Amino acid sequence: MIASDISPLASRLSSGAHTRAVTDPFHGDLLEVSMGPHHPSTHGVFRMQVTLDGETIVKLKPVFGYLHRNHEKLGESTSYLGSMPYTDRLDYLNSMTNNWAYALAVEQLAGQPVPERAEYLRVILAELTRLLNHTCLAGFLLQDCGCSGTPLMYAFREREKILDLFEALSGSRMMCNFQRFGGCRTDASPEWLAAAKQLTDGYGAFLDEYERLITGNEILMARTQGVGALKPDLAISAGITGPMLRATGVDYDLRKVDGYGFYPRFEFRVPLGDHGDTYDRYMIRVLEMRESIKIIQQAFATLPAGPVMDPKAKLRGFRPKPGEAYGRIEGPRGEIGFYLVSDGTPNPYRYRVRPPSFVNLTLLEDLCLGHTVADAVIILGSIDIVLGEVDR
Amino acid sequence: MSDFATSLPAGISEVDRTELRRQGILLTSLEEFYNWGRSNSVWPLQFGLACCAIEMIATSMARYDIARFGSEVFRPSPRQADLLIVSGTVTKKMAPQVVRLWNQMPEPKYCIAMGACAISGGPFKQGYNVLKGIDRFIPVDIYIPGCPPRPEALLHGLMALQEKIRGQKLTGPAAPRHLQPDATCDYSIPEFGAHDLEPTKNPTVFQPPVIVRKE
Amino acid sequence: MLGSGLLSGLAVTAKNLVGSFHDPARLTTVEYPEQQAKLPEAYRNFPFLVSENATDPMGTLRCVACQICEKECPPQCIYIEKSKDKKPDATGKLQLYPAIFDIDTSVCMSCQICVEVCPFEAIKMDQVFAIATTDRFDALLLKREQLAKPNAYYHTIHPTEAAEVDARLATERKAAAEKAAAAAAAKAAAPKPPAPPPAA
Amino acid sequence: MEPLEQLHARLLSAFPGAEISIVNNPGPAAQHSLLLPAALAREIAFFLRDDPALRLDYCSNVTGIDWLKAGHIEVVYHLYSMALKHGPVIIRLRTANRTDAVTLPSLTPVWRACEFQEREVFDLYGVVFDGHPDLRRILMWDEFKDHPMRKDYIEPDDYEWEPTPHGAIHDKAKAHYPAAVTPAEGAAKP
Repeated sequence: MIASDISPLASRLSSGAHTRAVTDPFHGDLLEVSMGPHHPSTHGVFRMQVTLDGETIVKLKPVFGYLHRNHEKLGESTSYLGSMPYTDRLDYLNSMTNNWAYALAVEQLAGQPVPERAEYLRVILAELTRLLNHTCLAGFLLQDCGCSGTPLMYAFREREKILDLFEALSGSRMMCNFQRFGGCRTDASPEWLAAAKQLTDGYGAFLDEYERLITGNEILMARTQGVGALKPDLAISAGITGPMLRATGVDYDLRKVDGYGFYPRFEFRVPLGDHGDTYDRYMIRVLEMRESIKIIQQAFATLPAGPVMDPKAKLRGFRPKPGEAYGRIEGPRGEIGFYLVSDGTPNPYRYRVRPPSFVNLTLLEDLCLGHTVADAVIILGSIDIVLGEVDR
Repeated sequence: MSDFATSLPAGISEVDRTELRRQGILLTSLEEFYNWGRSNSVWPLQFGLACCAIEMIATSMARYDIARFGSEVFRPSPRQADLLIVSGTVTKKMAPQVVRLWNQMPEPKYCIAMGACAISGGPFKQGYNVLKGIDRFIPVDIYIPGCPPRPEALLHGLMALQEKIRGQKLTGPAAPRHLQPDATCDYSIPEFGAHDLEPTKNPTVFQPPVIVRKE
Repeated sequence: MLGSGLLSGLAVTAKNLVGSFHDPARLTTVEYPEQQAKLPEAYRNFPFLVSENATDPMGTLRCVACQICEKECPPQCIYIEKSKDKKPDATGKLQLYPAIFDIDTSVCMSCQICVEVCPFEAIKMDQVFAIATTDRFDALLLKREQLAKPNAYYHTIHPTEAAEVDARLATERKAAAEKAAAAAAAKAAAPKPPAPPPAA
Repeated sequence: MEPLEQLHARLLSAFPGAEISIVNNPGPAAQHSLLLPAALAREIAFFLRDDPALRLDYCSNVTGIDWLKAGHIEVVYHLYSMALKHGPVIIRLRTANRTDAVTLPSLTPVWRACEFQEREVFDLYGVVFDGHPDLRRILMWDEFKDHPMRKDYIEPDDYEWEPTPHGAIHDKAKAHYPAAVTPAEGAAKP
């Protein structure tokens, strides 16, 4: 104890005053914090302008645009085919589903049929993508909870196996550029199918192990249960889609509703949550992965032979008639849609992406209000955004 | 630092030195020792921009294991980092922040432009909000082309950077920035303008050669 | 019981830790550069130009400078200038050739669209990836000479695909030769065309 | 779901005198849409949301389209029903011109999903949404003046290094060629 501390105390003691008034000059003031765009837990270059009372969030404004790569403008200046590789880079974890959504929109625009085998391949690849995305999401979510390393390492170990499959089929690990208007670019070889089947059959065992690692973990439950709870009617009004919507209990899965591809031929359930909180959002994804495994196994069992490309499909000189089309599929993060307006030229007149994670962010502030900063990080992690898609 | 430290002991050829090293006798110069230490502890900034960041994460995971190169310590703060891996598209809205992060890093510092977007804007270079290469504002040491580069390609780029660090002279005009008393480590940060960044490039850093194409 | 979830999680990590010493499924590290996992045949990274033989790569390029890839390339990273003269191709037919063929690998996104649209099987995807460099402007702008690689190299990286391409080209050339022979027979009396100029 | 013609007739009876018309989509997708008058758009949107036969509670997609030749900007909303699982009903709003009369009513009070998407249309197309709770630029920075998704937007010039130009980019890159070098003699030799 230093002398300057003693003397006031001594003087107070001598004057008989044993308590002193607490005068905290910062009490009641709000603190403005800018989280991001360089922040380890914002999943890229996302920024949140947070106003804090102590540690509690009283206001949160998301700031976008740090990865605004002018995707839509470029889509208007390249041909229909030329935009396909760009869709890989929208949601760069799930290029296969982006490809499919774009191919679906163009096929609707041009009235282009797709052979049966190609539709089966698309289902298989989309569900593999869902496995990949949800596995990574669980890893990143745990990373955000402060569990640095281990779950993400396990997730990426499995991701590499799926990426090996994608690479063997399409030639690239992440940027597959695999779907074409009227089918798929190449056919899957029997060896590839055998490898994919082997991976799918073993994936359940990995999920069991992964769930033993985290699902029952008391710390995870304490951190996520009741955090960021979302009401179904608000979720519908805000256009939330994907696992985040189904965690609130709303039964809306485009694989069932639109029945695109050959999904009506497969038997699977749509898992629903009750609370709409962060833990439900995590569990929905784990359950969806188990359903995805079932879908892939059914698709392998009934995969028909035949071509993977419609013989009338055109690669070059593709000019759809004037008109417009909105095509959407259930991506791993929600409804990914493409809205195309054709004026009869080789380039689309308007090329619009309906990004699921951008719209899902609408309710970020509502979810975070009243929670602490540390919870905001987890809530953001459970919404599952990819900035390439948010900002385009 | 005087000359004897930066040159090999006189009279010993490179062949002899390799032979001696094989026998377990290590002959080294201070320069080599210093660079050896620096090159094997390059700590990158934990800074992901876009698609390439996922491959950067994959590089630090079990399959590729960047820890074998002493670079697994991804620091969240620029104050503790030696290496800025620009992993993805730098948009004009993000460019001032990237330059600011670079300025906040202490010397000696290095920059790797990973992927087509960071080098030149890549496939998105015709976009109105895309910076056509981060080297318009900060000096880049290693360029790794690819979209995105495989994790092995990032490791190869990292090895190229280590090679570059090992070859740096500690004295003379070719010495790295942090050993030159007059060198600046502050680079001008662009401002947001009404139509574009202002300025659009840093002419002291970005000097492209003239290439003329006929019609 | 409180804590059972934690304990079961710890059991998983312990199993992985022990497994990483003996179980190849849990020890997945590939020690690049000493080891390199085999690249799949389909792997693609940057295009190259196919030439028929290795001794004269510039003289035997399959490319006829039709500029379709230049137009279709989404990020527009190909630059071609047609030659002013013509040279005989592999079948002896006079063709234009690219006087300049540059690919900016600092822009290329390896999307393979140039390969798909090429009607002459002249541009194919390469598999090199270890090309980190310190020089952006010259080293990453690949010229015709750097892009040309012989057909034999194509066979080593994409064997199945290359065999298909060769078979297709052989039938096409055979058909063309037969057609030319038929035309020559029909016009046997017609004067012969001038001899092709020597290869530049 | 009821056919669009029937919905159109029902809307006309619910909003007598309103200029609601069907915009035909000639393409194979045949997703026809309804053109709504801007003044009544929000009331009609509430009707579409709350009508028991429609219950279009989910606004999926908001798009701006710049029709340069026709001289207006269009905002397109894709509506679906999560409750009844049908859709889409596509509604369009048009601005009077492209320069000063660019105000449209915001549909954010009807569907919260429009909040960010309308901000994006404001940022990239310059359509001002009346009644939007937080109408600021969303993707570009605040100091930015242009609306880059418009068809007549002029991009900033940064074409110093264009080794592979052709077409319009070549024309832009030419501005950076040194004046002393004429294109013929300066052409890079292979």
